[in-house]
Amino acid sequence: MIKILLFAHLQEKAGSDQLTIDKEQTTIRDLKNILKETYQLIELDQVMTAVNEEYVMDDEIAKAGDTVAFIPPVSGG
Amino acid sequence: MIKILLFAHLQEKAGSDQLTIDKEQTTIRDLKNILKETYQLIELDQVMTAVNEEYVMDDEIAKAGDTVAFIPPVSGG
Amino acid sequence: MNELFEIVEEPIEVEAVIKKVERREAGAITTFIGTVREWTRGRRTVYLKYQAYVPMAVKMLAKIGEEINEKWPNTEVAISHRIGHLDISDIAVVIAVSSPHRKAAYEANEYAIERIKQIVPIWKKEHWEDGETWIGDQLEKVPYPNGKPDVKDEKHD
Amino acid sequence: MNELFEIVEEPIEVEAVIKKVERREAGAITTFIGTVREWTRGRRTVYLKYQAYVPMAVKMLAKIGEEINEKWPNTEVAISHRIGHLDISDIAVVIAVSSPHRKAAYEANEYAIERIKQIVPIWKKEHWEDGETWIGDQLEKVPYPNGKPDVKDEKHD
Repeated sequence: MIKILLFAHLQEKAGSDQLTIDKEQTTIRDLKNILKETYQLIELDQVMTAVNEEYVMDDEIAKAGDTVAFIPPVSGG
Repeated sequence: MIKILLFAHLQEKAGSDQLTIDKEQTTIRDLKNILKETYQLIELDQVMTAVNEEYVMDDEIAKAGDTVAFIPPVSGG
Repeated sequence: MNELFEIVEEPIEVEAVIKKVERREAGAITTFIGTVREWTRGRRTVYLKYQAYVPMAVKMLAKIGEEINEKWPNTEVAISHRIGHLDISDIAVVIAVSSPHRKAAYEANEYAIERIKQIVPIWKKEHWEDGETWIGDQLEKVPYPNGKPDVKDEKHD
Repeated sequence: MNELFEIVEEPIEVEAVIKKVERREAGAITTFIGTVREWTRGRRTVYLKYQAYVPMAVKMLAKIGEEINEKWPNTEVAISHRIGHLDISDIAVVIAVSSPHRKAAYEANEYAIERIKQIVPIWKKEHWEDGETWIGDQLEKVPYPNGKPDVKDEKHD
């Protein structure tokens, strides 16, 4: 199982701040495609991704037990 | 009478923070020369001058009733 | 001593953040205080909500501190960012940098706020008189062409 | 409200200076805190004494505020400088600048400290372990070739 965290408008659109995907491993790209289909989260094309609190590229692999966070453009400060 | 204010090392060298010169008017240049002779304040060559709290040039004139301050290079902040 | 890098829900005390960077060898401390502004491009903000991915945000703030120590040796940095509901004039962020000399203290401080707006997972939701919006990408760059921002020296582990 | 520009003999409260520039339209406040540093070029300071030509110093601080308002419209500036005996880590000067946007707040703040070191009649006497010196000309410029520093728009009256 891979844990997914959603923030800001992604969270509101999905209606949840947390999802789980039952997979042993997947690239971030594939994971985004799954979520785009299942939750209509087209915004995922324009977000960054963190695996276990570190930014990664779309071709990185997430494994069961990892926490994947989708990070929309940030606006702190 | 023209009132003279001295600061920092000038004050210590002259042994006073304040002097008066009994003149109706004088250029700053002449005033500096008088003080250089009378008090051996050769440092006056390298100080700024303010008349009534505004910086002035050496050819400016100070009149009786004015306050002339000699301002060594500043070091606040 | 408190943590140098923190995400908090309570009001930030500026003096407390400054205290964290005071040192006998520092002659200069700069602080940046980001407050909630009432007007943005002619539109009136009523209040804001900040959300954060807290553990990662703390980590990214600490990373900014490391970057600064590398670029400006002998500086000390503390950053507190508040989340939750903030009213006009409330303090959202305080950055304090101490350094023996002032130039580094200014430069490092400005660098910190720029980096916060690039890599720290915090989001602002503006509540206007006539609606609300999640604010993204305040630096007005194109959406990360590489899928990730410019983050150096970082590994996925 | 207290004066925006002041020379004081008591310790400076940073928060009090910040308060003077807080405004609903300001999104950014920068502060510069100048403290007494223990070591300067390998020499140890024990304490300092600052002397000022107080009325003129206040006037010159206010002048710096005016210059800033001209260069960076819609900023608010407050400056407090302490004089008398200061120990290591004591605060000598606090400059606070508020502005709708951060860039101006940083630039105007740095401008203020540079100008203080040029035109404000305050002198520092360093007391070292092995002696004492009046410090002059920290910007290491040549002694004013015109007999006066670069002061604009000013008349003798």
